[in-house]
Parts: sequence; C-alpha cells; structure tokens
Amino acid sequence: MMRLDIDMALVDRARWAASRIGDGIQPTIDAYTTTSIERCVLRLLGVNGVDENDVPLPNIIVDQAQASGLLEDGIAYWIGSAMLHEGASLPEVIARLSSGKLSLDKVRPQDREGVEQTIQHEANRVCANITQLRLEREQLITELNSTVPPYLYIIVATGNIYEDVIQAKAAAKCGADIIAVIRSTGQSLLDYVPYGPTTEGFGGTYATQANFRIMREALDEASRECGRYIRLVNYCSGLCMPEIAAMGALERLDMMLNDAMYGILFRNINMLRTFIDQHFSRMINAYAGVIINTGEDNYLTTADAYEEAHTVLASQFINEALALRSGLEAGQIGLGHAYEMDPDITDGFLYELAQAEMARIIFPDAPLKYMPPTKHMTGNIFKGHLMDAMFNLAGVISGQTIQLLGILTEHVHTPHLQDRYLAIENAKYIMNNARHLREEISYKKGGIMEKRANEVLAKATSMLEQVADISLMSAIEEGMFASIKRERTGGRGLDGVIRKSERYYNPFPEIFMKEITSCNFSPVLWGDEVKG
Amino acid sequence: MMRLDIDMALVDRARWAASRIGDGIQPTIDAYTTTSIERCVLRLLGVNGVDENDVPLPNIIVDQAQASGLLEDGIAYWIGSAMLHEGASLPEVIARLSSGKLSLDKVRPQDREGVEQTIQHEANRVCANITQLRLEREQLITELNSTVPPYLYIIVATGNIYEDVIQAKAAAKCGADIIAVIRSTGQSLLDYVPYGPTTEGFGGTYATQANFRIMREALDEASRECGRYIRLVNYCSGLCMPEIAAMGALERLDMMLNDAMYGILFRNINMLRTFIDQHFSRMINAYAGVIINTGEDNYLTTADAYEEAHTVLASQFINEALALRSGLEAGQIGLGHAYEMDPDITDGFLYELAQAEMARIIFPDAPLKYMPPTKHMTGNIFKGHLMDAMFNLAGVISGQTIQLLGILTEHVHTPHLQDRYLAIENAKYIMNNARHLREEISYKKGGIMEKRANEVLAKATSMLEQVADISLMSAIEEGMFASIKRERTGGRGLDGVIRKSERYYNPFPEIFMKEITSCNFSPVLWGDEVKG
Amino acid sequence: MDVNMTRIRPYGDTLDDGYMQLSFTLPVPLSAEARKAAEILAEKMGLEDVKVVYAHSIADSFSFFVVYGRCIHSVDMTAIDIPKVDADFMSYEEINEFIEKRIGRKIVVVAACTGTDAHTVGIDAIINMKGYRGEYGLERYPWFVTYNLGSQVPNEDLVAKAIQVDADAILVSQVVTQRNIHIDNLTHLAELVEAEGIRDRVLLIVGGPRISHELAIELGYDAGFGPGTLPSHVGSFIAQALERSIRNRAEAKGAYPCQMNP
Amino acid sequence: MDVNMTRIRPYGDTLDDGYMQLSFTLPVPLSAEARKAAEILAEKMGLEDVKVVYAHSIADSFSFFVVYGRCIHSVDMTAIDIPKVDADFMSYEEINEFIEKRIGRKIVVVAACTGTDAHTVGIDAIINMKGYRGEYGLERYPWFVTYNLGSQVPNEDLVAKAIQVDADAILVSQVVTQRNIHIDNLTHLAELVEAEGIRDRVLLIVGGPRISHELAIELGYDAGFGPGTLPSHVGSFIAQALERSIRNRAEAKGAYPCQMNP
Ligand code: B12
Ligand code: B12
Ligand SMILES: Cc1ncc(COP(=O)(O)O)c(C=O)c1O
Ligand SMILES: Cc1ncc(COP(=O)(O)O)c(C=O)c1O
Repeated sequence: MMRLDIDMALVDRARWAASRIGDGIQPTIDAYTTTSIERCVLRLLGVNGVDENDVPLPNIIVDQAQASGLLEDGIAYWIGSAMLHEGASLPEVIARLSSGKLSLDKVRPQDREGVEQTIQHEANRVCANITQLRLEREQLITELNSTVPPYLYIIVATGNIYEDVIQAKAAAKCGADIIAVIRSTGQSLLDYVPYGPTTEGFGGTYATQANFRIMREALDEASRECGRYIRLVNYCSGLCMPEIAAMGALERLDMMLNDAMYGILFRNINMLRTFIDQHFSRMINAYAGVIINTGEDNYLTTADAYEEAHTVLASQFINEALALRSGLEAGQIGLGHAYEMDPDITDGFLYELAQAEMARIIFPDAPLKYMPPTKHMTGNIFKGHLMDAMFNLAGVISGQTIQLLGILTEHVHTPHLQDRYLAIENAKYIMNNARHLREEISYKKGGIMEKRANEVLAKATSMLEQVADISLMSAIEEGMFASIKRERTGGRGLDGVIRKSERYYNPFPEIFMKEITSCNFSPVLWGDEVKG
Repeated sequence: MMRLDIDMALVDRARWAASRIGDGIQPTIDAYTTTSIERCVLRLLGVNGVDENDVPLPNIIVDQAQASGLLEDGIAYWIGSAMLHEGASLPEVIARLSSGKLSLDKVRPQDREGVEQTIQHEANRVCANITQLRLEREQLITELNSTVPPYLYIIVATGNIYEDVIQAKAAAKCGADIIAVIRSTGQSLLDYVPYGPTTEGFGGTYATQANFRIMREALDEASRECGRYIRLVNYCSGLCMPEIAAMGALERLDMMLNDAMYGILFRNINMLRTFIDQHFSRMINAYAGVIINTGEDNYLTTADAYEEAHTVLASQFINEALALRSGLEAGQIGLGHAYEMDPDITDGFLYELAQAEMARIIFPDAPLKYMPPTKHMTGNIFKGHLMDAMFNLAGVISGQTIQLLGILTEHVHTPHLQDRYLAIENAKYIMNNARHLREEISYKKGGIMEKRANEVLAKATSMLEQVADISLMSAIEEGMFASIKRERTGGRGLDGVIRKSERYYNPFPEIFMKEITSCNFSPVLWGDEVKG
Repeated sequence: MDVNMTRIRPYGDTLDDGYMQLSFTLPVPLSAEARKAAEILAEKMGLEDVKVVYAHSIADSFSFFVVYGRCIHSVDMTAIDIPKVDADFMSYEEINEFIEKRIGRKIVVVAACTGTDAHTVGIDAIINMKGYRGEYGLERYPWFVTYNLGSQVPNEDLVAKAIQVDADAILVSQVVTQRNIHIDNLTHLAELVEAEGIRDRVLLIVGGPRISHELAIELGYDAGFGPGTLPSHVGSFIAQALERSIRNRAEAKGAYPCQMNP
Repeated sequence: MDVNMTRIRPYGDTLDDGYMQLSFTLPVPLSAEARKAAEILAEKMGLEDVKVVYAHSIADSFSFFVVYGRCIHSVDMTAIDIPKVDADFMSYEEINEFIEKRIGRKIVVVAACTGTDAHTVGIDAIINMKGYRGEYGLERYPWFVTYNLGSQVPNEDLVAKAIQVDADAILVSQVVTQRNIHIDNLTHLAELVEAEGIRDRVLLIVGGPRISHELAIELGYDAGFGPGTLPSHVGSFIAQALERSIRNRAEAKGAYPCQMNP
C-alpha cells in the first residue's frame, strides 16, 4: 500500500521531462573535455605531487599542454605518445614530465591505435586498483555493518585534519555512522587541489588526497572498535570535481557531495564546465561504488522552504536523470532534500513529513539524504534541539536513508565536541523511541499531507516540462532555478573547457561504463539491514 | 471512526466493575462524617480565623464538639440549636463561639425541624454565593478564552505566595493557560488548614484561603492582560480535603487535585477517612464547577510505567465511578495519566501514545490530565527537553485536554523562571507544528499500538473485577494498588471519623445534589474551542 | 519586585539568587576527580552552591557536564552606556517622504558581502526587492538607488564601485566570524575607504548576526546592525544620517566661505 | 591529544580553547543594555570572546540569555584528592560468600528516608527485594537482614530501631535538597547516633541524587552514594567495612587485654 497517494502519472511525466532534459544536454557534454578532467586522467595514471611553488604537477602538465593546444586530443593521447616516442614506461614518462626533462609539446604524436594499446593497459591496472578498494569496502560492510537506517551523518570542520580525526573518532564512538569532513571555505573556487596533510583550513579542512587517507585510516580503526563500518564523505564539487572523484576512488571514500548544478547556481562556476565535469566525476563515483549526495538543500537556504519546495523535487529529478547517464545505480544516487520550513508554521511538521514521504515514494531506491534545519536555527539552542528532534522524527517516520544530524548550535559555531554528542543522542533517542511508528500509521486520504505532496509534485512537473522545452542551459539563463540567473559564457572556469578533437582519447569512460553496465556491477552499499 | 480499535465490551465490563466497587463503598461513606467535613461545614457557614496560638477556629469548635460527643449529630445541628437557643443570628453565634463566650456543649439541643429551617436559610445564602462565583468564572471564560486544548498547565513552587505571583504572571504571559501552586511538603498530613498569606513554604506554598485569594486576583489581572482566562489549581487532598474544597469554591479556584485513593496509598491516611472526605469534597467541587484532577501519575513514580500501565487505567475507572457518585459531571472529571516510560525503550513512544489514545477513547468527555516525564528525567537537561517534546507531541496527537508541562530541570530543582519559559516554548512549538497531525493519521489495525492498548485494558478489567469481588477496602488491604498494603484501621486520621447519629444534620449535600442533578446545572468549563 | 539596578544578578526563582546553568566538556576521562574538576572550575568562575547535575563520558577521553550554581558576580546596569544607532525609525512611506522633502534627490547605496564570506541572505534581506519579514528591501524604495554586488566581493571592488557611482552609503555584511575573520576584513575595508579619501562622503554601515552597533563604532563605522534588522531600520538611519551630514557640510561651508572661493 | 593535567580547561573543538555554554535570566527588561549586562557578567566570570547568542524577553520584566565564551580558568587535576568509597566491588554471590566466610553471621541493616523527605524510590532500590537495574536489593541477600522503615521517618525512630535490632549499619536516604535541608537533617542524625553512644558500633551510610562520598565524609558518615548506585555497591562496602571494623576491634582487644578484664 502506498503511504501517501501520489499521482504516479505525474511522476512518470516528471521523470520523462527530466530524461528529455538529460538528453538535451548530453551531446554538449560529450563534445567537450575540461582541464580538470585531463588533470584527473593524469592523477588516475599516477601523476601526483607539487613543484617547489606548491603547484600540483597535474596542473603544470595540463596547463602546458593547454598552452600548446594539445588538450583537445586528450592528455592520455599525449602521454601515450610520449611513452611510445621515448620508449619509456609510464612512471618514467611521469618522472621526466615532473622534473621538466620532458615537455609534451616536444613529443611527436603517435599512431592512435598504438597509443590506445599502451594506455589501456595502464588504465586497466588503475581500474583494477579501484575495484580492489571497492571490494575491500564491500567486505568491511558485510563484516561490520549492523545498524539500521536512517544512518547518522555528522560533520567535522576544525580546519586541521589531525583535530578532525579526534572529533570524527569521538563522533563514531557516540554512534555516528557517517563522517563528513567539511571543506575549507573557498576551496570550490580553486582550480587545483591542494597537496599533503593540512592544518589551517577555514570553516573546514582542505580536501587533499593525504587528508582523505589520514581520515580513512582513522575511521577504519574506529570502524573496528565500534563494530560498525564508518563511512567517510567529502565534497566532489567545484572546479576540481573530477580530480576529487579520483582521489576519493583511490582513498576509498564512501560518499561524495556531488550535484549537477550546485556549482553553477551557488558558486557561479561556468555551466558548461560544470555539466561536463559532473558527468565524468560521476562515472568515477559510479565505478568506485561511491554514493553521491546531491545538494538540493541549498535551494532552501536562500528560498522559502514552503513556497519553493517544488524546486527541490525538480532538481532531484534532474540530478537523477544525469546521474543515471553517468552510470550511477539508483542505490548510489543520494538525492538531497531538507527540513527547512519556518518552525512557527502551523502544521509545518505535516508539510515537512509530506515532502519527505513524497521523496521516499518517488525515488524508492535512492539513499535519500535528509538535511536538518539550519536557516531557522537561532541562538536559542534549546528550541533548536527540539527542531532537530522533529527533523529526526520525520526522518525515521518517512524512512530516510541518510540523516545529516542537526546541531543545536547551528547558528553559533561549527560544531563543538559536545554539540555533536548531543546531536547523536537526540537522533538515537528519537529514532529508537519511535522506531516502528512508520509501520504503525497511515495518512488520511485527501488529507493535508496528501494534498500538499501532490501540489508540490504538480508544480515540479510543470517546471520540468518547461525546462525540457527550452533546454536546461536556457532555463538557467532565465533564472528558473533558485531565482539565480547565470549566463552560458559567464562564471568561472570556462577557460578550462575544450572542444574535443577527432582523435581525442581518454581510456577511462569506456572501462567505467563497460563494467558498470555489465550485470555484475552492483556495489554493496549498505549492510543487509537496509532492505529489512 | 475509532482511532484505535478498543474492545468496547471490555470497556463496559470494566466500567460495570468500577460501578460495583462504588456501590460497595457508598453505604460506608454515607454512614459516617469526619472532623474535616464538620470543619468544612463551619467554614461554609462563615467561621474563619485563628486564635492567639494560630489554631484555626473551625478546629477549635469542632474539637470541642467532638470532645463533648456532639459531632455525630453534625456541627450544623448544634450551630442551629445555638442560634435558636441563644436567639442570635449566625454571625453572632460564630462571634460568641470564636471568642469563647459560648460553648456548644452548653447549648440545649433544639427541635430538628426548627434547626433545619434556620440553617437551611444560611446554607442557601452561601450556596448562592458559590453559584455567583461559578457564573463569574463562566462569564470570564466565555469572554476571554480563546486558546485550544491541550491547555498548558504549569506549576509554581517558590514557597512564598508573593514570589509565586511573579512567577505565575510571567508564565501566563509566556502562554500558560493553567497555573498550579504546588503545596508545601507535608501539608497533606496537617489536620488543619494554615491561615493567612504565607511566605515560608517548603518545596511549595501553603494552601490557605488568603493565598488562594491573592493568586486568584493576580491571575484575573493576568487573564485580562493576556486575553485568556488563566485557570488556578490547588491541592484538595490530604487530611483537609473538604475544607480546601470549600476554600476553593469561595475563592473561585478552577481545578483541584483530588483523588479518591491518593491519600491512602501515598500519604498513609486512613482509608475510611479518605473515602468519606473525598465524597463530600467532590460534591463541593461539583457544585462550584471545579474540575478535579486525579492522581494516577503517582502510581508510575514508584512502579514501572510499562509494566503497571493497567493500574493507571483501573484507578481511572474507580475515580470516575466515585466522582459520578458525588455529582461531578463527566466534563469535570480530569482523570490523570502520565508519560513515564523509560525513554530508552524501543517503540516507547508508540506505547505511550497507545495509552494516551486509549484513555481518550474510554473517557471521551473527561478533560484528561496528562502528566509529563519525571522519573526518568536526569540532569541531562538537553535530553530531558526532548523527552518533554515527545510528551507534548503525544498530547497533541492523542487530543489531551490538560497538559502539565514537563520541565527540563525536573531532576534538578523546582522550576526556575527560565525553565518555565522553555517548557512553554517547547509545548507551543510542538503543538502548533503538529497541530492537526491527530486528524491526519490513523493507526494500523492489529498493530503494536492497538495490541498494547487492548492488553492494558484486559489487565485493568480483570483487576477491577477482582477488586469489585472482594471490595475496595479489602483490595487495598491486600496491596492490590501500587503494591502498597494499608490496613482498614491504620494510617492517620481515623480518630476524626465519626458514625452519624439518627439526627445527624448537614444542609449542604442536599442543596448541592439537588442543583447538580437538576438539568440546569452544566458548568461552562472551557471555551467553545474544546468541542471544535 | 525591587530590583537594585546597580547590582543586577541572575534570577532563578527568587530575586538575586544568582542561579545559572553551564555546560562544558573537559578533555579528561570521566571519573570522580573529573566531576570534582568541573565543580572547582565553576567555583573559580564565581559560582556558589555548585551542583554538577549531569556528567557523561564522550568517547572515553572527554567528559561532558551540566552544572548549576549561584553566581556571586553582579553588574551595575546604571554604569552601562553603549552607543545606539542614532535614528528615529520610520516606515517605508515616511522614509521616502523624508528623503524627497529633506534631501531632494535619490540616495545611492552599494552593498556586498565581502572577503571570503558567501552568506548573502542577510544583505539580500536588507537590499533586495523581496525584503524581509514582510518588509520590502531598499531596492524597492523609489528614493533609493541600490547596487548589490553579491557575495565574496573583494573590499577593493566594493570601494571602487562606491566611487564609481558616487555612493552615499557603503553597506557590508559579515556573517562568518570564525577566528575573528570579520574583524580583520572590516578593519581592512575601513582603511581602504579612508585611503581612498571618501570617508567623509559615505556612510559606512555593517551588519550581520554577530555585529553590534558598539562593535561597528569601535571599528570606525557609522552604524552596525545585528540580527532581526529590517530594511526600514537601515533606511531610516541612512536617510537621517545623510540629512545630518549634508546639513553639517552646508553649515561648514557657511562658516568658512573664503575656503570655497580661494 | 597532549593534555596538560595541571591546567585542564574546557574543550570546544580544540584543546584548551576554553569554550563553554551559559544560560541565565536577568531581572530586567530586554534592551541593548541588558544584553551588554549579560556580556559583562560573563566576562566577570572569566569568559573571553563572549557571545550573547540569544536574548529573549520573558514577561516584559525578565530577559533570558544564552551565552558562549572561552573560560580563562583552568583546574589542576593532579591536585585533586577526594575520598573514595573504600571497597572492591563484588557480585551478589561474592558478597554472600564474603560475609559467610569472613564474618560468619548475618549483617543487620536499618534503612529509611528521614525528616520530611518522602522519596523512597532510591532507598527502596537499594534495599527492597525487587532491587534496581536488574540487581536484587539487599533484602534478597541471604546474609543480610534488612529493616526498611519507609518515608518521612523521624531520625529518632531510625536510631531507636537501629539500637533495638542491634544494627550493623544505618542507611539513610535524602533526596530533597532545597535550602540544604538534607545537610541539616544528616547532621542531626549523625549527632543522634553519637549521642546514643553507638557510633563505633554502626556504619553510617547516606545516599541520594545529590550525595557524594566526599560530602558524606565531611558530615561524619562512613560512606556516601550518589546517582546510579547499585545494591551490590552498597553490599560490598558494608561487608568489607564491617569485616575491617570487626578485625580492628579484635586487634584492639588483643592490644589492651588488661582493659578487657579490669
Ligand atoms: C544559509 C547559510 C549558508 C548558505 C548561504 C547561502 C547564501 N547565499 O547566503 C550556504 C549553504 C552556502 C552556507 C555555506 C557556508 N556556511 Co553557512 N550558514 C547559513 C545559515 C544556515 C543561515 C544564515 C542566514 O541566512 N541567516 C538568515 C539571515 C536573514 O540572517 P543574518 O545573516 O543574520 O542577517 C540579518 C542581520 O544580521 C542583518 N544583516 C546581515 N547582514 C547585513 C548587512 C547590513 C549592511 C545590514 C544593515 C544588516 C545586515 O540583517 C539581516 C536581516 O535581519 C547559518 C546558520 C544560522 N542559522 O545562522 C550558517 C553559518 C552562518 N554558516 C557557517 C559556515 C561556517 C559556512 C561555511 C564556511 C561552511 C563550509 N566550510 O562550507 C560555508 C561557506 C560559506 C562562505 N564562504 O561564507 C557558520 C558560520 C560560523 C561562524 N560564526 O563563523 C554558520 C553559523 C553555521 C555553523 N554553525 O557552522 N551557509
Ligand atoms: C518520584 C518523585 C516523587 C514522588 C516520590 C514517590 C516515592 N515514593 O518516592 C512523589 C510524586 C511523591 C514526589 C513528591 C514530591 N517531590 Co519529588 N520527585 C520525584 C522524581 C520525579 C524522581 C525521584 C526518583 O524516584 N528517582 C529515582 C531513584 C532511583 O533515584 P535516587 O533517588 O537518586 O536513588 C539512587 C541513588 O541516589 C542512590 N540512593 C538514594 N538513596 C539512597 C540511600 C542509600 C543509603 C544509598 C546507599 C543509596 C541511595 O541509589 C539509588 C539507586 O541508584 C524527582 C525528579 C527526578 N527525576 O529526579 C522529583 C524531586 C526529587 N521531587 C522534588 C520535590 C520538590 C517534591 C515535593 C516536595 C513537591 C511538592 N511540594 O509536592 C513532593 C513532596 C515529597 C516529599 N515530602 O519529600 C524535587 C526536589 C528538589 C530538590 N532538589 O530539593 C525533585 C528533584 C523534582 C523537582 N525538580 O522539583 N516526588
Ligand atoms: C553539492 C555541494 N557541493 C559543495 C558544497 C560545499 O560548498 P563549497 O562549494 O564551499 O565547497 C555543498 C554545500 O552544502 C554542496 O551541497
Ligand atoms: C491527588 C494528589 N494530591 C496531592 C498531591 C500532592 O502531594 P501532597 O500530598 O504532598 O500535598 C498529589 C501529587 O502529585 C496528588 O496527585
């Protein structure tokens, strides 16, 4: 029996419109590459490190290649050529490029077939590595995971990776299932990924491969101590989406904040750049068995959650359509939504619950990620704690998968140790005390909630159909999302978008998509309990 | 449609058993009077004040009468005789008795009919007074009341009536609908009522007529300022039940804690004394349009709320049966229950909600009084605040009438000003945010809640049938309530129980019951909103 | 209630009882000694009758405490003298009328959230059409011309814009306050304005959840606005302050006519 | 984490940052001055970087505040030396065996909630059959004989009962602590026991939610038990303390044989 009577014909229409939106943008995505994708290819092939000015080697090599007009062929093509040309192994070529002994513009372009053969081999090795890590995760999950959803997701944000480790382990011991290391302010606008362990982030900690590794190790330790697999999350977002996806794949991150439009709308990153980058980054996530978390909550930090609820739903449909096109399984698409209505709305809890139930019904296999109240949190930590409790109640009643815990000091500071403890205590108390309420209640036919859900659905559907008609990029130009207008040629990062040449070569999409679309890929994302 | 499918045949059986219990005890009640009833008669007739040793005049006169063996005839008979004998007015006789110029044992017993005529007249005047106050309340309610239930009930307990006034007014301004002045520890065991305004209570403030008046005046003022009729509650309990009922009637209190068995079980007051006193005190409450609050929550402060839930229900049935026998309308019988389960029970919220819904269904017209978590409150004020929120949610979902607000510092101290503000904020937020959830949801047939409710009902029914078979007093002797055994001749106050003589006279029961049972008595207890 | 304003103390349930609630975490495992440490700490802060009412171990190496006690300190309210925004609050209509009649031209304001701060909701609430809590933003006022530059704007750009459009007021929003970044950023902005030599021509106004007028004055601003500010509050201040400064400048002109015609 | 035990400070999210949370009410109407007063008060308590993050008017004449700040005080944990209940905790079986083997006779205890206190749940948890948190109460122990007198028992009655049954231990519970009534009542009980000349024959034990062993010792008791006490804790202490005192008395006898046969 359906918990809320949702108009499924409308759902089909909305999904169809989203699919048309995806089809509309896909040819454009396929026609281009970006500097960040090419840097990512380098990273996957083993390029790492920084020069004496702390400039990452992938940037140095790709910038040179771009300056020499080589990038349209794909960096892989030129690396392959260099290997053949120099008769050297990949590590050797990388070493020579890194030390400046070799420059790609000095390399003679080689026969495409030969290049493919050479690089393919290397790419397969890297991919086998990633598969190995995925299997490692799956084994740990099968071995350890024993809690039931909603999974408790908690953030750490000290700016110092070593302090973060202390906070993260403490949170795990208190009962957190998922740890997100919040990223330093402004990193999304950097067109490179910082290097090495960092201790001086601002409002968050830099996303670096070393930091990923340090935290993953700490959480593996915590997982064993707690007898629960503790998941690690970071931000696969901003100008370096693909590279961060690669870093995550190589360091066994479990989830990634990764939204198709967030960068465009909220960080003023060029739309072309974003659409191209998100596609490739999502292929990596798909292949690595990573769950993505989309960022629909962001709409509600500026817009009113009651009035603009349909934009969240519309964005969920678009994120789903694009994610499927990158090979993500339904179970990997952690669509976002948020509990952000003004707490003083009469029956506000009913509207929130309606929205949450609706998302659950429309995206039955998605590990929905539910974001807590933030905007209406004030310095009244006591009322804030109650708002978080009602959010937790809505989460357990509507059967959310990932519950990002609200923190009573949301208005005040990034969470202190005790704030996190109280947040976890809150969630555990509420979710245990009302554990099976979901199975116990049903909603009134034609009641407040059903009406509300169908209204939101109808609005989202007509919005999606409009977007499909004029194309996604035009819709964004017209300010149809979050009332924010972005020009096609505006925003940061357009200079990193390059039209592919005929001989463009990148070995990874093929490998990723082959494995993904073959039946034997279906990553173990949670333990058995989720189904139960 | 019934919200929970409760076995109504069992409900009928339980109610029938409770009625048999009432019938069993009633002849005993009718055969006796008590010193406190006679003191109450004196108070109603206008005797007030204390002697130089602070001994209240009603006590002095009744003690003398008892010593002289006059009490079996009823103090009214002797007062009447004195009036006739002395040829004096009631005030004169009182003045002479008070000043010691007249002693009742010196009075010659007069013809019963003459006495009746004389006293009847005076009694009618007093009763007209009380009726007047009742109408005054009804008018204020009609004029002012505009909130909807659950009504927010808050306690003040400074020990000083003047501080209490500050706290009570502040609470009213924050949104409280009902103010209870908690009584000083140990007052229930005093066999007299203290006199005058008091400032030195302990864990609460003495219940005196002056204190009643001071607080009622303050709340009338607050009512006007807030545009809401603010109700006043005190304790009609302990060795002076009838007198306090009279004081409340004369000072326009709106509610009274008044339980048929509380004194026996929890204060070790003699059972005969208690049953007799509760009956007369309830007649006064009925006539004054006062809502009584029974004390079933007390069972759960010592017993486990999950295991002993049926004892609460059983007691509710008994309190109802006895209350109806005193002329209380269903709408005046504020049966108590409580949210006292261990917060760490899985699905505890479902069990609490089942209990609350069950009470609502079984006693559809009772203004149920719902007591908050107390026993499992710890010094963790943050978790405590959440427990209170879940209690508030259960209250609004199950449609309780009177919600005694939980306080986050329950484990720590009697409420501070800010604790009360936070408690009211908590209730207002939850109840507004989930205002119509009650109408929106229904419960699973044969689900956890329905099963639980019917189990509790079945246990209560069989308990009541057992009690009815052996009689209430024997059941108490056998420890069937709260696992506490009390002997028929044990406990305090048996020395104040007197078998009535043939010529026993008390004008009030007849007046009260006549008016009550006539159709035109149906006090306005709430505004129109309650029905809605 | 007979409150002595020179010795205000916290109120629990009786005047001057001093009751307050504390919560904090100590980086030590929970033990009787840790509890005692919590008690001693509260005593050092000037609490009497300290009750550690809750103690809970967090992850074995931290201990969380909830504490109640009576504070022995008091505050002399009569000695508190803090600067207040110098304006009579007017309504939308009144503000427009005031500007029309007393200034006679449109007021130009530039606004931004500067530095690394990307929290635009606050400044948007003041500036944008849509406004806040049912009130229109300044953009909607016929007698205001507004430029809202958005988020993460360099202070330099904001000042340049102000010069370019000859702004009467610069409005800056600062929400992130970690490690006092807002203080640094606001100081930097004030210095820039000074360096550009436009300080006497513009009103310098700051707002944000942790901003007080007192802080703004300390930092050399003309006004500071905290949580709950409405567009009309800001509009009233700008109109009145501008009128005052125009008047002052005119008077100054009158006083030194020779300077005007050298 | 490199914690300096001689200078423990509160922990927010970095070692020694000193962060703590306060809430309190001032008996003044809400105003900018009242906010400032809250800030000053927190500063007087030794907080730096004080943030008044929430201020709310209660009934026009009170103001409620939530405050965060960094505490400058620290505590020397190495200097804390508080008395601890001197016993190795044993299980039900171990306690019974201990008494059987080392004392060889049943231990007699009398218990009550004395004075005006009517909160029996705590003492019942320790004494009654049913026990607490899955543990039996002392009544259930074959090697204990218990008398639980219930609530609101006059101290005199408790002591009289102890003498009458020749008790080895007196257990008193105190829950209500308003105006320190428990201190008065416990002092009174200790004096009575002294006056009756049985102090050296009985263990005097107190418990309750606000009782610490430290406080108990100060008041002249042998032990104090706080929240979360289990019957076996108390049983262990009584058995071991009694065994010690019997041994001491025996040794004392041995040491002064002449005194025994004067
Ligand atoms: C919405 C929000 C966001 C949105 C912002 C969207 C947007 N376009 O603004 C998003 C999701 C992008 C975001 C991101 C981040 N945020 Co943020 N965010 C919030 C949140 C939830 C609400 C802020 C808000 O909109 N308030 C509502 C407005 C109306 O209130 P206001 O700003 O106080 O404005 C009023 C007054 O102050 C005044 N006012 C404000 N400005 C001005 C200016 C003038 C001239 C005048 C006159 C008046 C005025 O008038 C307004 C109306 O009354 C707060 C938490 C909270 N509940 O407060 C955290 C919060 C502000 N964020 C925080 C942080 C740390 C971040 C991040 C750095 C986290 C990260 N590492 O990724 C990022 C990066 C952002 C950045 N670079 O600055 C912290 C700041 C901690 C601190 N004190 O330093 C907070 C407190 C959350 C937390 N507890 O960690 N955030
Ligand atoms: C249940 C209860 C009642 C019940 C008591 C029933 C009963 N038969 O005991 C009733 C409803 C009757 C009641 C009444 C009152 N109560 Co009351 N009550 C409570 C409540 C909710 C729980 C107490 C409890 O049972 N705790 C559970 C037990 C197991 O814990 P415990 O007592 O700490 O015991 C453990 C340890 O301390 C230790 N221990 C305890 N005693 C002993 C003794 C020995 C020898 C040993 C070794 C160990 C030991 O072992 C136990 C197990 O671990 C508390 C609030 C709260 N949540 O704490 C208020 C509370 C204690 N009550 C309070 C008050 C003020 C009253 C009244 C005075 C109110 C009034 N004016 O009417 C009355 C009068 C009672 C009186 N004369 O004493 C206040 C006390 C404030 C203070 N600190 O002074 C409290 C804190 C509530 C409040 N915030 O106002 N109460
Ligand atoms: C999808 C996504 N990416 C990134 C971020 C973080 O912001 P920034 O762009 O500052 O890293 C968010 C914020 O919530 C997000 O939702
Ligand atoms: C019916 C009833 N009377 C009285 C009281 C108060 O206790 P006391 O007997 O100490 O006045 C209660 C306590 O909750 C109660 O429920």
